[in-house]
Amino acid sequence: MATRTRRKPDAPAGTAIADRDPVLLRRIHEVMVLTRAVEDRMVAMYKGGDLLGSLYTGHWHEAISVGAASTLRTDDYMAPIHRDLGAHLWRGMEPWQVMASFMGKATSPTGGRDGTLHYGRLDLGIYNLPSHIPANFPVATGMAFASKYRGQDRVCLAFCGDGSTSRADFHESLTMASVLKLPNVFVIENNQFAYSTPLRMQSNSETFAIKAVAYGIPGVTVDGTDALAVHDAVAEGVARARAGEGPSIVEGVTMRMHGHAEHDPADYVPKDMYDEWSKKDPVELFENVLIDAGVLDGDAAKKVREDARQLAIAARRKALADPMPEPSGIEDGVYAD
Amino acid sequence: MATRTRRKPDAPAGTAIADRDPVLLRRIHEVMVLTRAVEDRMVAMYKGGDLLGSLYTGHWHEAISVGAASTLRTDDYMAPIHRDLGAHLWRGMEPWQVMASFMGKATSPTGGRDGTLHYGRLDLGIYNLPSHIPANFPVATGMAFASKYRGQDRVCLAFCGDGSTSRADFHESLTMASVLKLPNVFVIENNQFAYSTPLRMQSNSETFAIKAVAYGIPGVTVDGTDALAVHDAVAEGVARARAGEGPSIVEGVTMRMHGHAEHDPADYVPKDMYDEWSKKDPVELFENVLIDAGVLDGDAAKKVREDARQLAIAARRKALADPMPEPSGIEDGVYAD
Amino acid sequence: MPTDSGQATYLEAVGLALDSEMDRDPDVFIIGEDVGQFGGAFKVTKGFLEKFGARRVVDTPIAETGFTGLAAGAALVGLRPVVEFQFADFISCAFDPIINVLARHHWRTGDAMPVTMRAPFGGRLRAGPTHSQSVESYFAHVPGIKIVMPGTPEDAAGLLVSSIRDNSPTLYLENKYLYRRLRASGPLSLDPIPLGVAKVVREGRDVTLITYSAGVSQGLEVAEELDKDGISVEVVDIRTIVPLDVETIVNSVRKTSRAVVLHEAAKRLGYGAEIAATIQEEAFWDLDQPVVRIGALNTPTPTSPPLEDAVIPQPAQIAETLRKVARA
Amino acid sequence: MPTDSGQATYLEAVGLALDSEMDRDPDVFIIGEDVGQFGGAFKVTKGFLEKFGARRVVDTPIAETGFTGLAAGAALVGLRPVVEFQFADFISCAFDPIINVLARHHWRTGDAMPVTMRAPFGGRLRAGPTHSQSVESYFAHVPGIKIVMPGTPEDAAGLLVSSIRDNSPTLYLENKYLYRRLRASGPLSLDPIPLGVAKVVREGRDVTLITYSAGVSQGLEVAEELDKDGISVEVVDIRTIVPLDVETIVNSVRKTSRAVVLHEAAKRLGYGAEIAATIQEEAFWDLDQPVVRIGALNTPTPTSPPLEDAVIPQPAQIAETLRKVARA
Ligand SMILES: Cc1ncc(C[n+]2csc(CCOP(=O)(O)OP(=O)(O)O)c2C)c(N)n1
Ligand SMILES: Cc1ncc(C[n+]2csc(CCOP(=O)(O)OP(=O)(O)O)c2C)c(N)n1
Ligand SMILES: [Mg+2]
Ligand SMILES: [Mg+2]
Repeated sequence: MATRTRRKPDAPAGTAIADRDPVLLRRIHEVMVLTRAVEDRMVAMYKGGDLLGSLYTGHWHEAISVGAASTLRTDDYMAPIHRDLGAHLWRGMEPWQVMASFMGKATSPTGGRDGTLHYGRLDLGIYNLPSHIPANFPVATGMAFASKYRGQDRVCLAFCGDGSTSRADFHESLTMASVLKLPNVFVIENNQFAYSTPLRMQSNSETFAIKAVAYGIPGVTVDGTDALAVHDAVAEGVARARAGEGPSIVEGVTMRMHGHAEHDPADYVPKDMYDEWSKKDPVELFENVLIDAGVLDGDAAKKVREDARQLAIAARRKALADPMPEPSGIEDGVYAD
Repeated sequence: MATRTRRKPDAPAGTAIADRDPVLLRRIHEVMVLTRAVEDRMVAMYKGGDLLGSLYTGHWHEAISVGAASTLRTDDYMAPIHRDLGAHLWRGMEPWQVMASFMGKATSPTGGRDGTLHYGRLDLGIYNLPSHIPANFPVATGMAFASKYRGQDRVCLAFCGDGSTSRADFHESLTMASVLKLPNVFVIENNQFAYSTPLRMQSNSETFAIKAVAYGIPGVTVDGTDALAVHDAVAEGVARARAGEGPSIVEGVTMRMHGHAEHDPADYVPKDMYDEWSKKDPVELFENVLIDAGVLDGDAAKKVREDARQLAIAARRKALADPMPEPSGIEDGVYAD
Repeated sequence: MPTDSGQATYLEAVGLALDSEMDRDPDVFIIGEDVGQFGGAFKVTKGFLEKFGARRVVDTPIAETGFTGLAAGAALVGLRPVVEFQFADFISCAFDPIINVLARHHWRTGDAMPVTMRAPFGGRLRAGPTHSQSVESYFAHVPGIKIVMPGTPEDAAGLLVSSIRDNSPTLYLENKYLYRRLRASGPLSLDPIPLGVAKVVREGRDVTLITYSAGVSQGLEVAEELDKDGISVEVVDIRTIVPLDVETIVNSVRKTSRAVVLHEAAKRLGYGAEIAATIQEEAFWDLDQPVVRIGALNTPTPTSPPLEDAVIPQPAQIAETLRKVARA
Repeated sequence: MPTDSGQATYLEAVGLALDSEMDRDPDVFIIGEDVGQFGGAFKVTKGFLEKFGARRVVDTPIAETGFTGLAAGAALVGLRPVVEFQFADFISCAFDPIINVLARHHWRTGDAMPVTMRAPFGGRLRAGPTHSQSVESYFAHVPGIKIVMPGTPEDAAGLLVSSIRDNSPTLYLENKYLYRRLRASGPLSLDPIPLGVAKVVREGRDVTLITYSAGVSQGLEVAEELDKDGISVEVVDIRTIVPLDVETIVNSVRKTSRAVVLHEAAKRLGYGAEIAATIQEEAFWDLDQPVVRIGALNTPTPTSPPLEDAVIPQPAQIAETLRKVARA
């Protein structure tokens, strides 16, 4: 029962980077930057009244969502939660589609039937979750079950928050996955809060990764602002799962830098927590690592950021211009043909 | 996080016993013997067609149920499950009432509204559970919560089976109890099976006690056929709880010696498991310990058994003679006044 | 493994249909508590483990939310899970994934969700408040779940086949009192019977009895009795309560002008409420009498026989009601 | 902490009633997610933590089954828990303990079970399929739970007081669309209003509109409109759907001879089915027209405004239906 704590990759950043695929590294960087750009844009859209309801953002979750998703093959499955825009973008979800979802547009993945954070696309291997957290966990075990049932080696990666670990769905799906040895990796995004409630009022365990002991599976805690640390830990879990050795847990420790959603001023968060964590911007940190290692130069980084900004602007333009759905046919599709 | 395995009290049986209250020891013995006598009688009643439905027995659970219940004060609360006749009898439930429950008699604790294993009496501090397992766990946290709320030092002891640990109720109540530091002791009766399903298909953790790690509380595994080992481990948990130090888990390892219920021939149980475990009759073992220690002599033991047998016979006679309920008024009591 | 002796019980009919669908389609699997070596609490899947292996006959931990959600995920990527709840009462523990994941998913996304949920339900076995529940009303309000409640071995087979082949979540409720009490009249057909099609199981002139599940055999028996008194009862077995075949019901009521609805579930917001409300909406001008609902009292189901018999509809009460409505 | 300005909103009315019960009875406490420092997702308990302390204002992990079951246990030994579900949609996660522990316990044992469950429900906030549910039909069939659905700030206050003092489990459903849209007409009374008593909120001659929760203000507005066309609508607010005040409903229908039932929940097996079935059972000979039900379409609640508006009953549709029934 290997439950351990790992903060940073053991090798000095420089060395480790050199041994890695620069294309993959630059792609991770790009998607992280894009995630940030799209969310910053959406925050502005929220403030400007473009969106229907509230906006859930994943600032400081980029290293977790992209670091984790970047370990997958394109035929693997993914069951993300509301802070994982990065994981969606990694798989090919279009920024404008996400915006369209928050606007109830006909072009959203659900055509406006569902909205806000409830987007997903099965053609990209992404489960579209309901509000109930973490309902995606049992579903993720089913996707993994199907892979095993068919003798495939596809893996399903599922994400949830720290607070979500208290629920039935977490426990029952971890129990199922561990007993049935399903090819799952469960990523816990420990961002210090569940809505207004701090960690110590959600769970009494020493870490979230250590809950793995209850299921006899490996659990590891990593720095959730370090994309490579997350990537490596999840990659290990994915390799295990793919090899038929069953599920594991990866806990990424980060901070929720905005309110629970944008309507929430989050004045229950001690100011010094923000001060401390603001020094650990995962996007910036990763960019610096790549620049330091010579994988990226300053100009290229700037271009990545500018391209992302333009993409986000264009996405907003398209989403704004997209039509609202027509109500005719709203009763169709209650049942599948 | 003290999770450890303890098989027998460390001190040699003789020494330990000498330091103990002989009245308590003899009472534990009496109730264990009575439990066995009543259940043996009910098995005969089941076979003879006296009962309404099936019969759930607790053979080989006597050391757990009585060992655990005997740690409580009379004002403590208890939330037992279907193998815990011994715990009920310890608190003063009458054997004929239990039989009446399995017969749907007007004199059962529910007046025949509920039946079989669904008996309990709040006047004895015993929660009467529904079928859903382990629904008694969240309720047990509530009883403990009320004690703490009122500044009392009452404790609530809850029992469940190995298989029950997979469920929502287990996880959510352990989470609640550990976060709120409630005065609970949770006893897991590991009897190797959940209905037909063996342990390894219910849980992938090394032990059940080790699940305590997920809640940051102590968990201990003891020999569930050893009444003193159970008593001591639960007493420690009760003391902790009473002192305001929060909940803990005690796992007692035993064997379900009958079918899930009497209708179940349990031919899925490997015969050698029965052979092995039949040597570990908790009632016999405890009787021998007391006799060896001079707390009980052979004649007294014989008398205890004969008294229990007579009590069970008389209980059956009363339960059989008791009336069935009248249907008038069946619609009353849906709501409390 | 059940074999069709030509006189299959209701229980065997369920097993035979499941067996044949598992034979036909390698994507169909059964999952639930004790469904493997034990063959299920009621033995519907006896022999399945030996025949289909542990890959397709999946014993689970006691984790109704877990395995129901698992089924949803497996279905999303193309498998066709059949979930067994040991008793329908325990479906309460999977209420959340059923209504929020399974039921709503297709409408939200367009993805198919072919999950069949099988659950033995109902009373008259002296099993008390948490082992005797009629659960159809917990789900019938929720958009997106089809609810199938066969009343005969023949329908049990054909409707299970259709449920498994359906691309929407289906809740297939087996009346456990009927399991060993009803036998097919001849060799069982394993052809699908379409969902959403009611059946007039007895023609009559004076009053229509609309019912399902155990109410069908119960209703037919009572109808035979009343025939002796010259009261001619038409019995409509709706078979699937969602979708509801309103046309067949209304046509029958148009003919008899009188309607009684019967089910074992408690009366308040039992499915009889929907049926009665619909009949009076659709056939008001044809009604000579109000639609009368017969259901259990609005209490839990008691264990003790005299109490349970007082709570759950009995033949005498059904006869009395039909007589009154027919003659009023 | 809300203070009664004399014009309390529906939201403030809930808070004021809860506050006064917590003042009155030290055994009353509030438990749920983010009810403490945050004051609840909708701010009903804002200021409660400061006033009553963490002992009586209990923030919980995200564990609906856990904290609902906890409330049951606390109630059994004499406390009077008030459970807040953050959104009514999440009550699905506590369906099992609610129906199997809370609802059935008193009938099984005689022990009191004074748990109040508060949950903000309903649509029109563009919150989509899993944040807009009307949940009353999930529970109305289940024996043992009282279901309270106030439609005005005044009733919100008085009915919450009664719910908390009741010794049975009560499900108290707050229409979150009304929270900040309705104001009391004067200073709020915190006297209890008995459960199970409907109220004729508008007298009329031509047709009775039976409704509850948001349907009340919606219905009154429409009734005013129709008055201009000479159609006189009587509006009955049933206030508690379980127990149901059949007498008040039937008396009104006897007077007007025409009845329309309105709710925001989906029509199929919505509570309108029970009401319509009951009216035609009890007042068939007084009816000039079938009872018509207005409810949402049988789909989940969509997010996008044009879609949600097409699914949930709108004033025009209500007016049209009333007009048709009144004039037919
Ligand atoms: C079953 C359920 N209960 C309550 C909620 C309301 N809710 C939405 S997100 C949230 C907090 C989640 O915290 P966490 O799991 O830590 O994720 P985070 O938002 O911090 O990323 C809550 C309480 C919900 N969605 N589902
Ligand atoms: C929620 C729920 N699912 C299924 C059942 C059916 N059931 C009753 S007891 C049991 C096995 C329990 O196993 P365990 O917890 O190990 O207790 P044991 O009977 O072995 O003492 C099952 C599956 C139930 N009572 N509740
Ligand atoms: Mg969090
Ligand atoms: Mg067991």
